[in-house]
Amino acid sequence: MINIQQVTKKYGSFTALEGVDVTIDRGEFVAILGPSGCGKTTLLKLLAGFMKPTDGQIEMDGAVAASHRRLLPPEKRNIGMVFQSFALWPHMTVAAHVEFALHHHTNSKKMGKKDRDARVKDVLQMVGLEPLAQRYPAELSGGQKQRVSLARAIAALPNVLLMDEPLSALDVELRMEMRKEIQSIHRQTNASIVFVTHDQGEALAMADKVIVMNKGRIEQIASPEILYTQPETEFVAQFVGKCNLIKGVWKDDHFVPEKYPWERWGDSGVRKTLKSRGLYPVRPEQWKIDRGEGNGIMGRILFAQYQGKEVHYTVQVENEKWTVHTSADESRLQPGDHVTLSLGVSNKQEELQPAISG
Amino acid sequence: MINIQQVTKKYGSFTALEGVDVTIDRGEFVAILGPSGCGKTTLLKLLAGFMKPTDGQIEMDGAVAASHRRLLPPEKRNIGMVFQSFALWPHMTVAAHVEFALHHHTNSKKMGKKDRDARVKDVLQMVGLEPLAQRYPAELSGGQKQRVSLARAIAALPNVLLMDEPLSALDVELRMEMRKEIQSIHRQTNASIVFVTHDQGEALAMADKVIVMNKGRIEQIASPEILYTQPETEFVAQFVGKCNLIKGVWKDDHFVPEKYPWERWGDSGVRKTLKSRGLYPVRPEQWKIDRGEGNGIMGRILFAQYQGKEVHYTVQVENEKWTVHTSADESRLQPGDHVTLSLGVSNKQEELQPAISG
Amino acid sequence: ACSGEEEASAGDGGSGVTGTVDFYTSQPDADAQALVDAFQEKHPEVEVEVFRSGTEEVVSKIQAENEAGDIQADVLLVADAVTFENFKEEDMLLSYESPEAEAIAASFVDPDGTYTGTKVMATGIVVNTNEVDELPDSWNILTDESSKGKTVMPSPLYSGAAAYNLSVLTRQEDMGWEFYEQLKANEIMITQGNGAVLEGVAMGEQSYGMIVDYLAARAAKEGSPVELVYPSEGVPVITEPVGIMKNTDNEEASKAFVDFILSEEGQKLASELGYTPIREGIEAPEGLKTLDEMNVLEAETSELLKAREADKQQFGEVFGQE
Amino acid sequence: MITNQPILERREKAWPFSSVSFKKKHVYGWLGLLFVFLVFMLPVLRLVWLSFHQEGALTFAHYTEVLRERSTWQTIQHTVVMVFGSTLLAMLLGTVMAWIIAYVHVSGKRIMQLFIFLPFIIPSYITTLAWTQFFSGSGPVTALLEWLPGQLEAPNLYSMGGIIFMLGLSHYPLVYLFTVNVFRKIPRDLEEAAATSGASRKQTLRKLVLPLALPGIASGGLLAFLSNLDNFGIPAFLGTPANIRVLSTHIYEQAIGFGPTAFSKAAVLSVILGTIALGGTLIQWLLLRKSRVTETVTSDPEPRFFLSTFRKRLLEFSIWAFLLVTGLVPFITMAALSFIKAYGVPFTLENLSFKNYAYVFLTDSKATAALSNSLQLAFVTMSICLAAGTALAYMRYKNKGGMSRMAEIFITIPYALPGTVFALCMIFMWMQPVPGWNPGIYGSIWILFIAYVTRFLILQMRGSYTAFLQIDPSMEEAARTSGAKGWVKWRTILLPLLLPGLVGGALLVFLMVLTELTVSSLLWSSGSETVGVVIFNYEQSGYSTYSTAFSSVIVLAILLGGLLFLLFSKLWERKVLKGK
Ligand SMILES: Nc1ncnc2c1ncn2[C@@H]1O[C@H](COP(=O)(O)OP(=O)(O)OP(=O)(O)O)[C@@H](O)[C@H]1O
Ligand SMILES: Nc1ncnc2c1ncn2[C@@H]1O[C@H](COP(=O)(O)OP(=O)(O)OP(=O)(O)O)[C@@H](O)[C@H]1O
Ligand SMILES: [Mg+2]
Ligand SMILES: [Mg+2]
Repeated sequence: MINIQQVTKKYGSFTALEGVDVTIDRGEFVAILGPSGCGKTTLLKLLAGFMKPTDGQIEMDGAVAASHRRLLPPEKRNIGMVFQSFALWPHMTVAAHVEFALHHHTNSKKMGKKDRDARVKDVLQMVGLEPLAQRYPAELSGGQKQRVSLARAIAALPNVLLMDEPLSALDVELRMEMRKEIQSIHRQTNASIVFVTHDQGEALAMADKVIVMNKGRIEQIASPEILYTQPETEFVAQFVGKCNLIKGVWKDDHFVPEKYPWERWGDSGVRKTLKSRGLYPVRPEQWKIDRGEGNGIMGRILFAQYQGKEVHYTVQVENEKWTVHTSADESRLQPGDHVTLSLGVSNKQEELQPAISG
Repeated sequence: MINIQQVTKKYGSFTALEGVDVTIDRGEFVAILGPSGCGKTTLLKLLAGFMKPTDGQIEMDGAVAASHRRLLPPEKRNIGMVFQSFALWPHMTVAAHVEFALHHHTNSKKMGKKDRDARVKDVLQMVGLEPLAQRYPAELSGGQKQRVSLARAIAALPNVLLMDEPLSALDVELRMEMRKEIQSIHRQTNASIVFVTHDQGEALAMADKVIVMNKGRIEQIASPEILYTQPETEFVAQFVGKCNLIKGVWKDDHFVPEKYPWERWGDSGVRKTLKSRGLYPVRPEQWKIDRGEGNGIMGRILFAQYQGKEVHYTVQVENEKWTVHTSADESRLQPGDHVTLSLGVSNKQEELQPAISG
Repeated sequence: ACSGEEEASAGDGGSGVTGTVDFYTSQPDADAQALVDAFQEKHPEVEVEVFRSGTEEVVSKIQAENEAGDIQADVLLVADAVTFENFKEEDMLLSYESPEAEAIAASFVDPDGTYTGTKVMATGIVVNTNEVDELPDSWNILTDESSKGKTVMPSPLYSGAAAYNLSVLTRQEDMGWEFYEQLKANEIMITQGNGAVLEGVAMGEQSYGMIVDYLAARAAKEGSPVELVYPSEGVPVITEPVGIMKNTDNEEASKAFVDFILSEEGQKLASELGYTPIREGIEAPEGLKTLDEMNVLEAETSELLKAREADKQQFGEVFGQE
Repeated sequence: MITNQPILERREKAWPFSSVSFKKKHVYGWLGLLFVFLVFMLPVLRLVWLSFHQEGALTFAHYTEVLRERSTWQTIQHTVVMVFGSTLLAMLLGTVMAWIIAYVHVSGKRIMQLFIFLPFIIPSYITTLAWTQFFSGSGPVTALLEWLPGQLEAPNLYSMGGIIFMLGLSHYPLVYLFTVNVFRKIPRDLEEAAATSGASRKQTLRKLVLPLALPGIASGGLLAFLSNLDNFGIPAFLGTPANIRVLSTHIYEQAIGFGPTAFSKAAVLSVILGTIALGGTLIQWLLLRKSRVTETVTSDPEPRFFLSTFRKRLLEFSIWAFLLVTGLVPFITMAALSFIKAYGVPFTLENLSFKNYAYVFLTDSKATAALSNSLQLAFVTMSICLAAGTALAYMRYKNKGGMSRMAEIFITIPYALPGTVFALCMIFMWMQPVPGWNPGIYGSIWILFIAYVTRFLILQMRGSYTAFLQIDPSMEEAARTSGAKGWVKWRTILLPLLLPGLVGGALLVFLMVLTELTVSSLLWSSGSETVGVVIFNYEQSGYSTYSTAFSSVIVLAILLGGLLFLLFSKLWERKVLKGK
């Protein structure tokens, strides 16, 4: 179990982390999600033991592993790490990287030569690098390098696996593959995994628990579903669900948008924090969009992005920009088109639910 | 206009590109899409002029820019480039990076000091780095670095903008923002943009034309919609649309799956190449999935990944694994559940279309 | 001297002296080695440890050892008497009147017995025989218009012997400081040491050089196109004296060593090695004059010691820094 | 992908005594500093103390006396001009050479690299001799100039210009050695980024490549600076005739003076010289303060600059001409002298003989003994320095605090002092390390080991430090998260990455010890004579033909060693880096 207590980290006068509190249980799969520069890598480095926190402390298995005065070095922590910058050793082949970790990691030190070779082969196969086993890092593409970094980290089956955007350089196909590998490693070894990502799809898909960070602070810690459907803060609503936050007034169990007082929207599990600020989160796919002016909220298409099965529109509504996702099968709109928005079917369903369940 | 003719590039004995032919028109926005290690970066480097092709030639504006004997150096090509590895200069601040490009690039050489400063400010604001203008690269997070690389490349408004996964380290929010910036730069300057990515969503959303590569060869060049709906090869079908390729027999305008001969599937625009190989591509969202055994194709859930508004299932059907996407609103299935698959509604619509239009 | 514990037990060896002697010298290595070998043949029980370096280095080393608290040297043999005067003044030398010194001219023996000359080294003129047909016989050739820019001398700032010569020559009535001023005017080249003077003249870079005699004679013997001239006005002479340090821890052996150097046998060895012996009645080697054949220029040693710093300073001024 | 010093500064907190409590860490730090102080500074402090000391009392009298003399100021002025001039020249030559070797596509680089070291390993008196002959009235330059139209005169080497020229030529290999690897490690894509930004090759060089190579240039420059400052041979040889005195020669003149104040005066001058050395170190720090270094990719031996065939040939020709003139000509001069029977005889067949060689290697037992002594000394000193210097460099790299800077200054000073003065300091210190107790170090070969390590450690430390600056901290972090600690981490990750840089420093230490002269000439004792001592003694007794024979053999041996080293490094690249 890892216990991060009130950890603050400053770089000079810049505060990269502030008062972070997290508990990671043994075997838990935790994703750290947040925008660029929010302190994800910093938190991971503190977990790895590369630096001391400026304040607060980190406990591992009951003992203090780091405070501003003492630090348990990384090699004593039984961890594995995938680096955002890969950190490959230029003088070693792909196979040697994996072999190295097996050779030195506490978990696999006593492995025989033969077992080790077999394991190297297994791991490389798992990440699809077997044919490149004898290449040097300089001869690899970006994604291949990332997979070497991954293979090295998982080889020895460490108790805690720290991953700093381990899939960012991979294509979707391969990323799916790797996600599954990581999940099955997780199941096999019961290691705690801390997985840094800026891709909320990844976080939602893989983790037991997602930590959403912003500007060095934690915004919300919750399971993926809660996070997506019941964001606690405006930031989470926007970042995770890409919600449009509509201003208005909460009356009992329903919401009246400020500018469209004729509408009545039901409570789909909106959290108190948002309610108290008079906000209603609408996810892009909850909108129904109709061409032309009609009965509802009127706006104009600003951008349209084709996404294969969906089209993403940015709609200018008075002086705000809302995001709307529609299926690609529906008739296509062009920038400049006038449209009418209303809360779509899936929302209407939800509109009913609370009335029944709550 | 850029004309790539039969270009081959070898690293030692390894062929990274083979017989590549591409034409890029002035002002065109081209995306290069492909899995890790397929040669995207290599192609971009050839376009930039960092190395000579092993064979074939590259013409730019009618003149030979590169062949295996001559090479127009990058600084004479009026280009801008975003590097996959960022390639920031450790001894320069963020602002100095942008300033450097403005100072030296042919397009902005003669800019006065004042204009230049204003432009630096503009560009940094555009990528959201203004507050970090005086930082050095070592003091930036991964995503911030990538934005510096982007700012530097676009600052001088080059004629050709080469981007090697310029958004891979950014969170979705910021990525959307940046996509819009790049698109608006594209509109403003009418620069040709070559955009390398491994994210098909990005390629489909932004490009006029997508080049799909695999193992150093070009698989298909087409507009996003054609690519998605009418893949030319198995690889494209799988990589771009994540299609499940079902084996069977084409009879006139419909398809009979080999193992489910009672089914009849209409032609939704399947290309000849696939038809001739007896394949029918089914995209994950085209499946309808029902709990329990029923009337259709039977299988068992292997993995389930929650994705917010969707859930992605991997379904074991006999000895194949198929991918199925469903809305998160539908009732949730667990790994191990037995299910029945059938071609869903959206497919049925398409089933009709060819009958009308074709 | 480190192993001096044995020194007291002057006993069972054939000659009666034992132990180790630390011998600090500025003689050429080979010469010092020959001397030590010959001595050890006679006194096999005595171990002589040689430290050889330039006079200046040897002096500095002893000074530094003194500063650090313990002088290691037992016997000292360096270029000139002035150096010994200095040590004598600091009361670092042992007074020992060697029985062998009787055969040596009194002017080369310190009246207090702290040091005794061991050989005679005159400074003369070396001439390149390829460049010069007519051998000069006077110091004046160095100041003569005809040799302008073709002369060379060692620097008194680096070489103790040259400093001695400087002091002696400037104290001669018909030479004095004008002589050096004229040398300067005649664009004389100044090198670090005598070796470089020989090289310069032998290679023909210069035609005349002020040089210690044995170097020139030896080079001539080996075939270099040079010849040594003893100017008729007289030559300054240094004697490479030998002395014993006061805090020696092997007095017996040190004395035996000094005796040997001054003995007939030791002096013959010096002659064989190519030096003019200081002991009367022993032949000078080929090409060199014996003591009585040369006209020695002299000056009061104790006065030279006091004047040396001032002389060097004045030399510096005459040849002024650029 | 980039790192810099501030980032290290932050990680330092964890290092090097990470698992020890805060207080203890400080204790260890202070103990280490104390040790460095005792070994490196204390000997020098004895000297400083002398400068304040007269007849048992503290006094500034020596300072006032020395500083009142006009000649002191003139000497200081000369010294400053000489040192800065020659350091600039060395930096220019070293950087240009390193850039060409690292970047430009020319053939025969490996052999060139070997020849670059020649001026450094040939004893400087030989080089000077060769050059003075080269430029003398009867030399080839004059002949050439006479043949050319116009009233051209050969430049006079016996001048400040000559001294600067000779020092620059002798010490540019230092700058080269430290810079060439740094050039090779500049990631190619940084330059590509500049090119796509529209910068021309020249602009890229000026604004990107040179600033990034600064750690190497500054390190090498500092060593060249110190070497120029303490050099005695060249200013003595060339300055004496021209009456130019610089601190190193002036100190020598003072130290050999008699009278009770001679040492004190020399001490005062040494303190002044030490101050100038500190100034150089400060300038270097200032230069490095702003520099930021790139992450290691491995060093990239592939050329990045291709020339047309004609230009390539022209460049190769010029480089070889330069290398031959600076390296081979002195070597041939020396070798030629060594075969001649006597000075001044014409260089004809009947005047040639092996007599000098026969004497040196057959008759005189000292020479071979000295060779074996020096080799031993060089190997052992090199090994000690390699370990200690790298350890110190590591601490300096991990811990940018005042303490490590202090330590750096302490170990710099012994290298900056003129050899004679330094040797005196060693006597002060080691004859009786504790007053009244003489452990017999002085008077045995041990004093030479100690002296060499004390004097040359800085060379290794700079070399190792420059190598460390080229390594991204994540390399080490990755090793540690993989479970590698302590020695394993060093052996498997750090050392292989550092190797080229370490070898450079070690090579320098080895060569320096092998040919060391001034320190040894005061500290050797019978049985521990070194190569330098033997050469010095031959030289002083007027047997320069012997010394040329001996030196020729040594230089040849070093060249052969160099060839072996080339082979080794080729193998290393093949094996470890797969010779891309
Ligand atoms: N050495 C440093 N000095 C000063 N500021 C720093 C330093 N390193 C990081 N920062 C700042 O700390 C903040 C957090 O950095 P961190 O690397 O943890 O971000 P991140 O969440 O990993 O972002 P990304 O997704 O872009 O990698 C950033 O704003 C960054 O600019
Ligand atoms: N210097 C090199 N030597 C040998 N092989 C190389 C070298 N550089 C790249 N390769 C190989 O060439 C292939 C194409 O590399 P490239 O960098 O173009 O891939 P990419 O499409 O950009 O991949 P990614 O999305 O992972 O960055 C890869 O298989 C890679 O291993
Ligand atoms: Mg990060
Ligand atoms: Mg790539």
